[in-house]
Amino acid sequence: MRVMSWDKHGRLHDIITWPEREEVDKYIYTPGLHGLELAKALMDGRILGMRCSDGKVYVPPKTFCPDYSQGELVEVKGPWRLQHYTVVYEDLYGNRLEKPIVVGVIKPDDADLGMIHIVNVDPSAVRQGMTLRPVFRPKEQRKGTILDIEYFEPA
Amino acid sequence: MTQGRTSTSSSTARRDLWEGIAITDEFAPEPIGGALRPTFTVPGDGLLGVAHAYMLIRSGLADVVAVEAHGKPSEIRTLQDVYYMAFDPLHVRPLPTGNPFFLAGLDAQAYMQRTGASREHLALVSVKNRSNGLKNERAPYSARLTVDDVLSAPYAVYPLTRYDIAGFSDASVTVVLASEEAARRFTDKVVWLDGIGFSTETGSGAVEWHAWGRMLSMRDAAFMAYKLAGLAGSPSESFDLAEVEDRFSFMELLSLEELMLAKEGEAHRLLEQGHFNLGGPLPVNPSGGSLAMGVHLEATGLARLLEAVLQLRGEAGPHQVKGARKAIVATWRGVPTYTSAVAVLSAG
Amino acid sequence: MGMVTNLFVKDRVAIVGAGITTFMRRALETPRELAWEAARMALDQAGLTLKDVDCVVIGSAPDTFDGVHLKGEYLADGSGAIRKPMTRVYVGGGTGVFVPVSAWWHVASGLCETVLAVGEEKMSPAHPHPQYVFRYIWDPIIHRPLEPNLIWIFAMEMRRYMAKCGAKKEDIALVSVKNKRNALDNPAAQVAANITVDDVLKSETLVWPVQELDISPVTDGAAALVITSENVARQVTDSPVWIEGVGFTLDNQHWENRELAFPRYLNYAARMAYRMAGIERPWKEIDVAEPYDPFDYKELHHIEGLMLARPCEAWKLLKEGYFNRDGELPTSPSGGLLGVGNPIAAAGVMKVAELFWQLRYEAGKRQVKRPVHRAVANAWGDLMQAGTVIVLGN
Amino acid sequence: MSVSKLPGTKLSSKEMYSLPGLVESAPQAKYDFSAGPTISRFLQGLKEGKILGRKCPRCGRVYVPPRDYCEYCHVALTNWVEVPDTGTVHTAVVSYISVRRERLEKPEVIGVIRLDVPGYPPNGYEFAGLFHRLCVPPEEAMSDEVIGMKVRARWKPKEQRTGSILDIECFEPVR
Repeated sequence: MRVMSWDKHGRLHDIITWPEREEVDKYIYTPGLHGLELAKALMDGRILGMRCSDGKVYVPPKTFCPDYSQGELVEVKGPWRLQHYTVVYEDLYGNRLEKPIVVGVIKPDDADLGMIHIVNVDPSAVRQGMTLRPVFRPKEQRKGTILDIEYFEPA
Repeated sequence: MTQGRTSTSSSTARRDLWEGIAITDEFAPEPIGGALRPTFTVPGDGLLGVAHAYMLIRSGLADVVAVEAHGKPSEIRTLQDVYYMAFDPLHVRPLPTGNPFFLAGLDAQAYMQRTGASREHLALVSVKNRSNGLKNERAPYSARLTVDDVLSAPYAVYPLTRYDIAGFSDASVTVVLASEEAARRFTDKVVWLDGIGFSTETGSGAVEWHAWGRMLSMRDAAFMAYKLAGLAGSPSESFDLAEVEDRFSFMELLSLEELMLAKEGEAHRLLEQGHFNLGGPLPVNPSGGSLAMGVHLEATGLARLLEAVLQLRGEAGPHQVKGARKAIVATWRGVPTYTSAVAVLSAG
Repeated sequence: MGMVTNLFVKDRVAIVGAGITTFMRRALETPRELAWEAARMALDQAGLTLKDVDCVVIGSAPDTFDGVHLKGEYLADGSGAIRKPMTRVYVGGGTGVFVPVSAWWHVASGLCETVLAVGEEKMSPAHPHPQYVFRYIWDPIIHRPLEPNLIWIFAMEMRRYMAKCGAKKEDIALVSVKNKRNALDNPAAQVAANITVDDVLKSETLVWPVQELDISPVTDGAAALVITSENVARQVTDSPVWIEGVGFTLDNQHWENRELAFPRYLNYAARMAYRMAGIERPWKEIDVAEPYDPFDYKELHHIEGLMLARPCEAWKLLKEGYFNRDGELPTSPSGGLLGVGNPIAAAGVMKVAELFWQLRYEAGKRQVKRPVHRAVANAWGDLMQAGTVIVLGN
Repeated sequence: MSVSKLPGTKLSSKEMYSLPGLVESAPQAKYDFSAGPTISRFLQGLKEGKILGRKCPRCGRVYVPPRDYCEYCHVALTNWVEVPDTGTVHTAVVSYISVRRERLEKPEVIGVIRLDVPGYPPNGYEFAGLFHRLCVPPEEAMSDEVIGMKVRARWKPKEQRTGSILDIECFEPVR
């Protein structure tokens, strides 16, 4: 087989490496059109979805639908069910986490597609389809972001 | 390069934050002789660059196109943070999920729940590919593994152990495409690009719209590529080998089903019967795939393409598939995207 | 460039719709919502819906503005790419014009009949200031240690143009005056204004010879085009605008090794596009142009690169009103980046959208006085190295 | 265009920062850039007080900064050449702002220096050169005389040189 160019012949002499970081100090993301209404609802302990012209309700609301029409905001009350889940034991570099993290796709009965969030449950007790409820942070700690919901827990 | 209508163009596949340079296409032309020529960047897997080359040639804008893709993950000290930078900043990135590959965990669990594939089947994929890699000099993660090794390992991201997740490696791959007339001038060992397809299921800002446990983007890309290649009948009989997505073990099985090379829920049974082994009816990832060669970020698709081209030229080496005439290549761009590309190749 | 006119391209490619958001310093919308707003307007204008779209091409410049890695994937659903072939293309600042250029071969290759070409940029998320992101465009090892500010490279190019062509700062400032005035008639404009040359010369000096009013602003915005094959175009509109020439060239990244007074890479791209469009004397055959103007001197620089005027002649013609909206060869009738705003990838698409409206006589108060048949737009990018050119005709 | 009101919701700075639902994120994107063999050798040369160029064996062009390949012959460059540290000013500007756009008390003069490297036509399009600081007072940098002025590299003392472009302090006029 003829020699491929990636065959290293001859060592590369001392290569200077250069520690560098590419960062802006920070990013500030605006919530967007539906996001602004969702933010107000979350501050109030409520969760919104959007109804699209295909009749489905999507959570969380994303301003426009897969068919490009503008979604109509609706409140979703649940009960919530764990559609899919995974349990994270290690980070990307292989370091073991102190406590495993359960992440789920969680859907309210009054919607067709669920949202992603953390499930506060022991990995051994996770069951597909189990009923959950959102646990909100105390009112004064809320900022209108997805973290106003601290996690979901078994109902 | 003859005069007349030959004009070259080249496209590279790269992404700023992989490179740590804000406008990374600035550094694209020089190494590939692209300076002062039509050169551009397709931020995506290298196979998407091949799709652009296909269009450049079919539209008559160019006769010869060089497509380069590279990945140097070894230079990224904060790879996990860079992955999270690709997540939806409002609804997903803020969540304390611990590892960006949780998305693959959700898909793996949904896939296994839908098809009945078990952890043993996922382990079989890792064992097959990591040992295939032993015959391939471009496979740093090749290893003699047993299913028990995998089953006894702890979960990294349920239901995946570290053996089920491909490591990272640095690589650069360049392929040169040419019109039929131009190709004849360069080589008598032409490999035809009979079909190319690419598709996106949903954006990374709406991962909630993704069909969990499926890879619809690969199915759509396959339809597009099969149509161009004129593959009317069932594709499963049409190929002598397949180099498909396996940066997570379950993805090889899911890819085979989305590519219609196995019926839905059948892939893991065929795997058990050795259908996809080297020497089997349809060798899958004879090169060892990403599980043995590693993930080279945006060059991963071109690595699959390279292995297929070498097979069709009879130059693959110890893992050569005897008499290989037709091959399929499929790649997914990885977490948190739902974008795939498919190429159909045949020996000239 | 070894490329003869594509006589055998049986099917011509047309633009049939254009859409644009207002250009803003800070937008409430997320990047994908901006892309959706512009793309939806383009489809409405073309009388089409998302179901009619086969392929999507997205243009967005550095990820480090919006603050989202793999930004093409993040903009996918906003750009209509759900369950569709989609790629993002990227040539730095040249991306805006490159989006319709790439959409051309999506159609001309026969792969797609109807393409949604979307340009988006949201620069306001980057803090402390979007301009800080440009710290990372330099060669990380032999340039970045000098702590260069982005404006340095433009100032060096402007100074070289002034030295080589004898243009004074007050001659160049006329471009800013012209474009900001043109922008008064553009509903999308962010920084339209009636200013004088003195206002420019009194504005804050950032990096001499570049002053505050020589520069286009930081902007959030999106723009989109619907590009189709000839037979779809015939069904959709009776005034399609044909893409008659495309050209693009990228020089190497060593800007410190070339004559900065003339953009040779842009000239190569222009020749490629003109050759394809069968144009031999652009200074005569082009009726209206949108040269890229992130800085005022750059419009002159690109007019010469596009061969709409001989090298070092542009600033003299500018003085005579040759490039005004009622002049011999109107340039940047839209108001340009200096007047409408500079959301990088969307800025180039905005310029092509402007020529689309001009060639259909739909530009309203911005409509140039003379009859128009052939138009050219260019975008520029990277380290003085990317030139992208598109030639349109009605 | 025939649309009266374009889409898009403008925010003032105050309005934006007072929105509920704002999300902040400080990205960690750290890299170890490898300078690669060519630039590493170039930096090594700077440490020794020399500006190294690379010569193409086929067309003879000397590239500064050095490259791996000749762009015209697409041949791997092999031999290194020490080039003079003298040249002429191609362009020069005066900066009053820092990289973070803050006002500088003392303006900085920077520019491109066309090095005296043989083989390039005098006012040809391409030349060997460096982007660097100029030790020239701001007023002189703004005068027409600076373009084409003869300059020479002012090297830092040997013990302060670390193998970086900053080993050259600036290019100063040859009076």
